[in-house]
Amino acid sequence: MSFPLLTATAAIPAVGAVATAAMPAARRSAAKWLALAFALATLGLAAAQLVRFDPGSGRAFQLTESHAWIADFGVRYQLGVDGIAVALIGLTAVLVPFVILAGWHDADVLEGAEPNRRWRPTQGFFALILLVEAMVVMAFEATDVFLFYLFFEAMLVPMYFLIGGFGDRAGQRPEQEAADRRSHAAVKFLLYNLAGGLIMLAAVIGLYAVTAGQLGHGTFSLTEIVQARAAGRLQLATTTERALFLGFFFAFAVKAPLWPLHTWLPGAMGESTAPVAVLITAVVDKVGTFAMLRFCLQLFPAASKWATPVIVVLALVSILYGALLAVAQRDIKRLIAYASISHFGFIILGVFAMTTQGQSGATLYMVNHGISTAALMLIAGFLISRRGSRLIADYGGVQKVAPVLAGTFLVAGLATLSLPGLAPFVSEFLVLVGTFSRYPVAGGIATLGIVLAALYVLVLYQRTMTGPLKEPVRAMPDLRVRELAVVAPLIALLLFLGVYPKPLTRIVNPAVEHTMSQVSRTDPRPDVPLTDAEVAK
Amino acid sequence: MNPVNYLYLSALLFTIGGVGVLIRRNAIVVFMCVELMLNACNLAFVTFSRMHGNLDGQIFAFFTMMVAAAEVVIGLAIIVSVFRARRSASVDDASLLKL
Amino acid sequence: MENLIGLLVLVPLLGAAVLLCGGRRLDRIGPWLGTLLAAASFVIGVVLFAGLLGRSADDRTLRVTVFQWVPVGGFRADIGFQLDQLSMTFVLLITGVGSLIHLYSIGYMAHDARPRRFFGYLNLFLAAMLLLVTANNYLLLYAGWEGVGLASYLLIGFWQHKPSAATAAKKAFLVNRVGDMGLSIAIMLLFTTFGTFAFQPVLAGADRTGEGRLTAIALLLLLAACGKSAQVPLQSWLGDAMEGPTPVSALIHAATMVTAGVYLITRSGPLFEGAPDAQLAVVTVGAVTLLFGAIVGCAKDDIKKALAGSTMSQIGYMVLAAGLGPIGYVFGIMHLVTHGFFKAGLFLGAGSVMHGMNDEVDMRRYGGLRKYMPVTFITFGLGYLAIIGFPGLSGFFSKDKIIEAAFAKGGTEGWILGGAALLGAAITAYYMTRVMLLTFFGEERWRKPPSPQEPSAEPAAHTGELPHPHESPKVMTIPMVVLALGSVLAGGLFSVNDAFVKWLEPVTGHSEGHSPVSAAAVTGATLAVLVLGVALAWAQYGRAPVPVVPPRGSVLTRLARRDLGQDDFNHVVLVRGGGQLTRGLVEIDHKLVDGLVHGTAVSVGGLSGLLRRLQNGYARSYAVSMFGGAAVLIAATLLMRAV
Amino acid sequence: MSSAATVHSLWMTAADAPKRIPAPHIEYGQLSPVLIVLGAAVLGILVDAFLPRRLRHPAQLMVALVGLAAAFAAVVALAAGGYATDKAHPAAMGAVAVDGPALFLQGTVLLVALVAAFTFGERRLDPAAHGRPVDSFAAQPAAVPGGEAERAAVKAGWTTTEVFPLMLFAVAGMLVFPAANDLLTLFVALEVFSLPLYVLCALARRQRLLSQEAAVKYFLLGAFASAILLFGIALLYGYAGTVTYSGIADVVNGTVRTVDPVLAQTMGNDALLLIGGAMVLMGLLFKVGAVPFHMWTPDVYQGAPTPVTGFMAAATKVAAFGALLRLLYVVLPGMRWDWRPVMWGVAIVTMLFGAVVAVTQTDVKRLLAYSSVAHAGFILTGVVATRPEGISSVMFYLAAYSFVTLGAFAVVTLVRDAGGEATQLSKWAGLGRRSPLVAAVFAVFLLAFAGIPLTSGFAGKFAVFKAAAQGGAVPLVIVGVVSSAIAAFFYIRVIVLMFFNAPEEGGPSVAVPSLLTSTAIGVGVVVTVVLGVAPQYFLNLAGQAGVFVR
Repeated sequence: MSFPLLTATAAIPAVGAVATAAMPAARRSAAKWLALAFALATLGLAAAQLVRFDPGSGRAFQLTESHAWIADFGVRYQLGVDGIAVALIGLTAVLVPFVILAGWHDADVLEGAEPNRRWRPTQGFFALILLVEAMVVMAFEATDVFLFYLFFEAMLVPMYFLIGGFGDRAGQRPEQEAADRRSHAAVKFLLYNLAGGLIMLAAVIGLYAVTAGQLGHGTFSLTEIVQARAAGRLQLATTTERALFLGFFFAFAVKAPLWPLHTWLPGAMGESTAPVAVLITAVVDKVGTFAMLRFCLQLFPAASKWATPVIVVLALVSILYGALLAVAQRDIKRLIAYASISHFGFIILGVFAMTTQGQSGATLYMVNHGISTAALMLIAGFLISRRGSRLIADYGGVQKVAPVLAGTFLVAGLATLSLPGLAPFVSEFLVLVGTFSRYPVAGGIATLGIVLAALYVLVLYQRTMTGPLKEPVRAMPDLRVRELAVVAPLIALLLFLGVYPKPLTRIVNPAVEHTMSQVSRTDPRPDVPLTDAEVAK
Repeated sequence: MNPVNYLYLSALLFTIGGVGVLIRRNAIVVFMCVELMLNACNLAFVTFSRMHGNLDGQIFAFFTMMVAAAEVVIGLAIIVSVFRARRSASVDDASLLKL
Repeated sequence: MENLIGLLVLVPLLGAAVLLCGGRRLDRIGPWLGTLLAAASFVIGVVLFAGLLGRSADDRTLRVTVFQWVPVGGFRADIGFQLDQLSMTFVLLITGVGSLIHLYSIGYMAHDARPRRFFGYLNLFLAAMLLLVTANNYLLLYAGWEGVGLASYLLIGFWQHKPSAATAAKKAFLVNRVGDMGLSIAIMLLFTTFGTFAFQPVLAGADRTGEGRLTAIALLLLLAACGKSAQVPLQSWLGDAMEGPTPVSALIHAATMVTAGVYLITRSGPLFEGAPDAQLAVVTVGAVTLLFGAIVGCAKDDIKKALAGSTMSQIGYMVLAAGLGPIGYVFGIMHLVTHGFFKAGLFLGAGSVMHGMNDEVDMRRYGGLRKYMPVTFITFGLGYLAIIGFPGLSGFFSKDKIIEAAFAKGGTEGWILGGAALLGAAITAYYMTRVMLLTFFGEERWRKPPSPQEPSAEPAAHTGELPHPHESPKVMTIPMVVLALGSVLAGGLFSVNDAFVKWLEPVTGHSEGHSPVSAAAVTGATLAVLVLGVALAWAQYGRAPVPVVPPRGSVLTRLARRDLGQDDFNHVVLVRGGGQLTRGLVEIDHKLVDGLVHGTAVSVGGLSGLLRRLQNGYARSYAVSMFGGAAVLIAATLLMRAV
Repeated sequence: MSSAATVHSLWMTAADAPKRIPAPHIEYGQLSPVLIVLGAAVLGILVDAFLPRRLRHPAQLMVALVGLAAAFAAVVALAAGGYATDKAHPAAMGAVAVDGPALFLQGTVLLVALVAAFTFGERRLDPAAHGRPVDSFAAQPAAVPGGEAERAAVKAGWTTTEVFPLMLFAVAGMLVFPAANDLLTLFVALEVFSLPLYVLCALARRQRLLSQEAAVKYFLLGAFASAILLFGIALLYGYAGTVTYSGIADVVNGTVRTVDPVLAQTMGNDALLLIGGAMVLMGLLFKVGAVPFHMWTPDVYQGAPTPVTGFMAAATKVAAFGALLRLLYVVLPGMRWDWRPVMWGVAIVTMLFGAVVAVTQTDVKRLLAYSSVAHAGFILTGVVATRPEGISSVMFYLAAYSFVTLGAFAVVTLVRDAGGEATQLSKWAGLGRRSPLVAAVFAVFLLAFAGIPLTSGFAGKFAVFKAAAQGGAVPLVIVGVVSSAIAAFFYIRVIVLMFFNAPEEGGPSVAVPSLLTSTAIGVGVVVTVVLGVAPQYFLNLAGQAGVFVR
């Protein structure tokens, strides 16, 4: 038996979480370094996955591990990664160290707080982040529906504590009011996602009942179900398949989030600290869109096709609605949250366009959106931590005193509006092309999103960074070394993947083609294909 | 006499007991109504025993009596202690626990 | 040789990277470094040009694919370059004029706090623009297209502390984005049509494609061109873009970037040729804009805005020419190049004037400056003569040909287009003469103290002191001189032996139109309207004194001052309407979408509160519930059996 | 006259009987768990009678723990001896079944009781006595609350050590209840475990009025319910002429060997069967706390001493559901089509009602009570599955649920202010800051209640829902999921309160428990996590044990 790389990738951050949580109250800074070390170790393992993953092998899932687990439920501990999963695990592993670094002081014990030997918020904060990472990685790796579901749901808990327990420092509002809003947002986050998850639970159980009824033994193994369906041993009645699909999709649509299930996101991102907001939108939410690609499409191809028109419309609504609402926001973080809703619309659109461009684009989009939003949000967080306010109106002329902060913020913003040369452009364009080639009208409407994206990003930049210098901003320091260490690599990554996305497309393409073949769809042919002579040229 | 009539009587007693539980306030009386219900059951057991021609029902009746006796011990103890604390045996007075 | 193309883009890009990330250390040498790199890319351009000239006319296309950019399924976008005569022309224009303007900026921006960053942006612009014109596929072109948009955004808003600059920058980017949307949809449509969007196969396959499809693609490309080239209806940003430093206006908003639309249309020629309806749309846009810009140019008192209107109008000519198909492409491009010289020259002249006038831009506060700034006066004057089409100067050659080609379109269309072009020429003569007279002739109005009630666009400019007009330093005047020379000579050189036509013909194709009017007649008419326009302006501004405070003016004047109502329309429909839409959506999001969920929670809570009352604390009522429950249980069981 | 003759002959037959009745055959070994517990209970009474006061507490605790542990060992031995599977049979002349479900549930009850005994024995939490350690039980239950006698008793540091024997008697009843193989045993067992519980409820040290009120309510309603149950039994007896499960089942199925005329007459009378069956069901549903027979739960849970509440909530549910399962799967499978729809209705109403009403609760114990109502509904979905998976999933759920409940109530005992346990939810605000560990542990229990994955609550919920879905009860699963979502809301609310709200001034503090309560809570957490992460072994156990003997 070879080294269980996938298990290790998930286990290391989990171990890190325990170790960090176990640090004594006084050893705060050691706890931080420990957490960072574990996050980096995870990054190393994720890199090892990337190296050992062979996109050309033709096997859908690689580095697989499979052990018996809960036989009564037909559950196996079954892991495996395809290119999409590897990419997203990579994203997670890359982002978490930056999240930790960015949140270095977010959970420090406040000055003058009464010393309490038991209360260890700092340790808790970093332990929870690592725990989330472990669970997310596990969700990406699981090829057993039940196993996936387990972590899909379980990650809500640490996320919930991260949102509700840790807010922006030095807020101007009364502490208690801020805490109330925060806990409200956290509860909303949890209830939305839990409701989605429970509906999915019903579908998961339904899936078991179906497999148990037809195969003789209940199973949740993605590969086994897919094979059985291909071989005709497992046949889902149309209504059953649709009902199960809807159950799964609902949960993922809440998580993603898709209009009109999105209203938890602005609150959750707005009230939590910037690193946590990044964790929500760049990492945790990706599980939703990832699962659409992996589970909705592969388990229920026919139902997916059936539901596509509606989902495409919802995705379009998300794109435009999120962008329009972003324009109207007065709070920096909520603005970014609504922008994310718009972007998730693109991702879902790409997934359900059912073209290789759309799905590859959606996958790249997940990665790129993760990086770009992380950059934007973290810089916004640095900004907010300096001024103690999230309101756009409280800023103005920052670029004069903090040019590096403003400059990096602009680059991240430009990435968010998908400027060519930066990574998100590639993915957004692929999604649009992929959608357009199947649904021209939808593709056309979605393109409106790029205008609106420019609007909200530039309005944000203009109002905060340009114009006359506002008095409270006057003494604002520029990015510190630690902060620059967070921002610079992310921006470098955005540039690199914008110019040379091939390392990603190389691993993602085979997985997407596999998915496409599962759904038995092929790309539309060009209307005026090139003649051989032209091809030869 | 047709033993079925005893069954009707038993049902009647049982209902009287049940309604008594519902409408009486004094805990002791309520409790007596419960006892009445138990005795209605006994009557039914005995009647059925007679009809089926086996002893199970009668034996059951003995057990019921014994259980009822035990219940009285426990019940009266509780009711009395409540009475001593509140100077009232009304079940309606004991309504602190609610909602 | 092919590899040089990549270097062409890379050199200024490197400059941008170094300058923008280099930090304060580079503050001193930054401007020179930027200029040097621009010049280096010009040298590379010249080397490439020489290389192309060394080849036969049919074999002047260089192609190179550097790497696969985005390969997904049938979708393949390459980082690949294609250098042919058309691109080469642009490369030389961009790097040439670009280098001159870099040089000029050294002087112009000498007193700015952050010239390093300015040069970084300029280099970024050069890189993006070069990418735009050398890309071998539409997607990469799109990358350059957005890149120049970014550079334009950064440079318009370079003085970010001014809210007006920041707003103008944002507006420029947004309006451009609308056009970009057209371009991106066009690319998608190309992909679904041809399965590729590289120039070569697409253009080769155009004649096998249905007209409807081509029309759609072409119209989308036109939308893109309208955005980038400030054509009606997406022209509104250009006037505001004058908030940027004047060299920027000269390079980006006059000579190069704004002509990218013309490049796009010309490059996509075969697509347009297969779609006559789209071509009609192109010429209509061109004709309308050339008049629109000219009219706006007549009314503006801000020298840069007047020139911006002129730019719009001149690009209208180019678009008109490009819409005419093979009979116009060459002349459109030729006008583009000559315009690049004289308009850049004019802007630099304007910049020089402003430089000497405390950054005053109101022409009504100029007057009689020819004595104080002789070099500026002469170079500006030459540019002026060139643009109005003074015989022998470059504008004369290029514009004349376009008017001719417009008539050659034939039929009613030809007459209308030709007439519009002629009318435009007359107005051009009028407003340029107005600019000339207001600035360099007449009484020295700048000696009058500024009146307080005057609505000033730029409060910062008024320091209270009267300006002391002076000539600009050498580093600024030299580029002006060079450009003036270009303005004078380029047209003539290009026309010698039809050199320019022959140079471009292999790429764009060329056909002689059969004009219903003879060439001589057109030339005669052009000259006549030219004289008319100049005379009119002289009558209005040369003879009579010019009031410092602008008179109310006619309805048309007032309308023209407000950009013919375009901004009002934008404000009402887009800004206010959009604001209401987004606010409405916020309400909906809060009350309806969120409210629905919240309502569910509240109603569960309410239900809970109601049901909770059942637990009233009375043991007897509990017993009732049990008794009732038992009854229901029994009844239900019996009922089940009965059913 | 003929009937008189029959009566006569009946008497004659009866009179002759002694000669022919063989001595009953009792398998003492197989009944040893019950016997051990009963023995320990009697020993406990002796201890109380003869030992000096200061020795009573440790001695009682020891007797209880040893007795329970020994009984558990006996259960394990029996299971290992194959009595759960191939050797399963009705013992004691068919009165008590020794089979898988019985042993599994007995084991669960015993473990629950063992852990509960730890919380019963806790003497470190309440600081009220004058230098003497006291537990949660009244100094002198007979004394008038607030009266002179009570004050004297408190001052003397008396405690009610009788709680241990009482608990052991209750446990004995609970051991028999799910194993009862005839209605008589069922009834007696019901009373045996109910009566001590009534008394236990009245024994709280603090807030004795509430405690007594709870006892009165529980007692009156319980007696009322058992009366109805008893009448149901009478009717069933009338229908089948026998009270043994297998006998009734035969009659219901029509597979009875000899049908005498009377039997033929009553057999035709389905009303007897249906009404009787419904009334028996009602009696059991009362014990599990299903709507609309649940109304005692919140009041009793709140009023009873918290260790008792924990014990009662966990063990009663196990025993009652065991009896319910046996009744439905052994006695009434033949009338599945009658009771299934009814049980569907009960399950749906129970889940929704429990979840909805819990939303607005303001007292921790009442909250947990309503939560137990909702959980009863979840378990009922497994009960109505009418498949082998139904049995095993319900048993697994019971095991999982009971330890979570025990643990949760044990945590409740720790949070105290001057008036004893601070069960007002508002007082729990900011607990997470004062004692993160306790709050975290309670959060784990709450998450398990809410059915969050990786906790036992999830595994259990999944198991019952799965069984229900396989049994075709998809609507039930959907309702279950919806009420889980509602239920999640109030569990989360408590977590919010503990972690995200600022602590109030003068709020409750967390008492540091002795090893006893710590162990109880620790066991709760461990079981919660183990059953959540690696439930397979226990699922296997429940699966193997999931066959009733007839």
